[in-house]
Amino acid sequence: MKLLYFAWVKQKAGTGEEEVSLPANIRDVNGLIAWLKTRGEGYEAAFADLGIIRCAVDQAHGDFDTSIAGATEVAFFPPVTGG
Amino acid sequence: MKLLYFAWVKQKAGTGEEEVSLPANIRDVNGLIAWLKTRGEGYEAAFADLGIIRCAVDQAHGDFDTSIAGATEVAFFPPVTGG
Amino acid sequence: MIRVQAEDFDIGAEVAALTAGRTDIGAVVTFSGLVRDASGNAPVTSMELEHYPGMTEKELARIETEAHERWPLQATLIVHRVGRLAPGDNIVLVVAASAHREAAFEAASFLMDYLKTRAPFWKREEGQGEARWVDARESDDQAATRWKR
Amino acid sequence: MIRVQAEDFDIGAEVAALTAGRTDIGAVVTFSGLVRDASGNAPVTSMELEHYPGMTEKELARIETEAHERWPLQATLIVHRVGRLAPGDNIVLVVAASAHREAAFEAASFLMDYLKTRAPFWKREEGQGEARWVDARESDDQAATRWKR
Repeated sequence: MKLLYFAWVKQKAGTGEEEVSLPANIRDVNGLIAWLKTRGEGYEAAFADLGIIRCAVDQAHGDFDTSIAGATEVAFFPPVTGG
Repeated sequence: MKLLYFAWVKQKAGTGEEEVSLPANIRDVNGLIAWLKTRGEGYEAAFADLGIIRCAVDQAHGDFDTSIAGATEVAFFPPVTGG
Repeated sequence: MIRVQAEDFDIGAEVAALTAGRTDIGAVVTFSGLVRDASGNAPVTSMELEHYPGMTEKELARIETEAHERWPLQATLIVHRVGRLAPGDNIVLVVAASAHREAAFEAASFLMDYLKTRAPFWKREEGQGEARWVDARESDDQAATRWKR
Repeated sequence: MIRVQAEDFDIGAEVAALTAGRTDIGAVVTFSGLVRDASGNAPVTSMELEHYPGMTEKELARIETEAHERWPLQATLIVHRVGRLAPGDNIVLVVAASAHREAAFEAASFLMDYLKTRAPFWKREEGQGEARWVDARESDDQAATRWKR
């Protein structure tokens, strides 16, 4: 699965893009975040305040309980500020 | 006093602009219209339906009871259709 | 700024002139009105725009002043064409510039609603060999009442 | 139409392209957003716009499709710039063309509200030697709820 990070989430995570092989028991975005936070301080810092984290599954806005089964791309980012 | 007519009011009145000397007893737009209607069929046709006549006194929107005392210019026209 | 003219206008050039050298404008809303090829079911092949020189400029200036009293605007522009126009031609341009988009949107909408009901312009449409003066739309009067206070 | 680009845009040219050869459009509303020289009290000397390539285009297309479902529109355009921008530079352009002005105004306002809250762009402002990611504004979320149905 491809993971993408944008804006300050990318800066804190220390990477903008990575390929990961997830444990089979991870089924939704919540589970993915919990797993990521075990992977190092950068991820822990990036996901410290979930109130300001948004996600997209296969390039469509998702919630933390959105399923990632079969997804090829999940992205994490702050609330958007374009326009 | 200068009188101006626009759009179909001008076509019906048969003139776009004229100078008139008003009888002293005419004090408001209502009085002016009543006097104009005595001046011929064109004016009578122009002012037949006062529901679709608008006026301006000295280049500002007025009502039929707006005073014309001291005014130098009164205009009659249909509801505006610009924009 | 107010202009009444026979010539066409260029929206990009007008906006560029209004915002040139300024860094306090965050939002610019433009409205442009164009001649359509039909009015209801009647085809329109050309249009003639008459106005009341003198009063037109005064009334547009009053409308512009009122917009500046109601919203925090950095700049506004109203350009209205007169004379003979064809379907597809520009008729009117309104521009409102502000720090924030809400004010720019509302002011542009207000300028158009007031212009439609107060500025002394009259349209005569031609089509199928006959000319007819355009009737005022009640929906325009209703739109303008939104801003009553 | 949707475009994400580093280059500037010309409002007049974009509107002309959208309306060229058409005589069924009566109203065109454009919104353009510009970089301001200050954010609250903090001076801004430059801005960097990051986005999510792929999702950005999809999300803008979804927003545009929804506008066409809600209003009778002849044409719409969204152009968003990315990369490094300076105060006074254009950021975004939204255009809505319709037969009537109400639909054009509402659709342009809707496109901007949805773009502000759904399109994956992030602004980083620089000023006084430091860079800071811009926080999302609650007023933008509130503006977007107007269109909920």
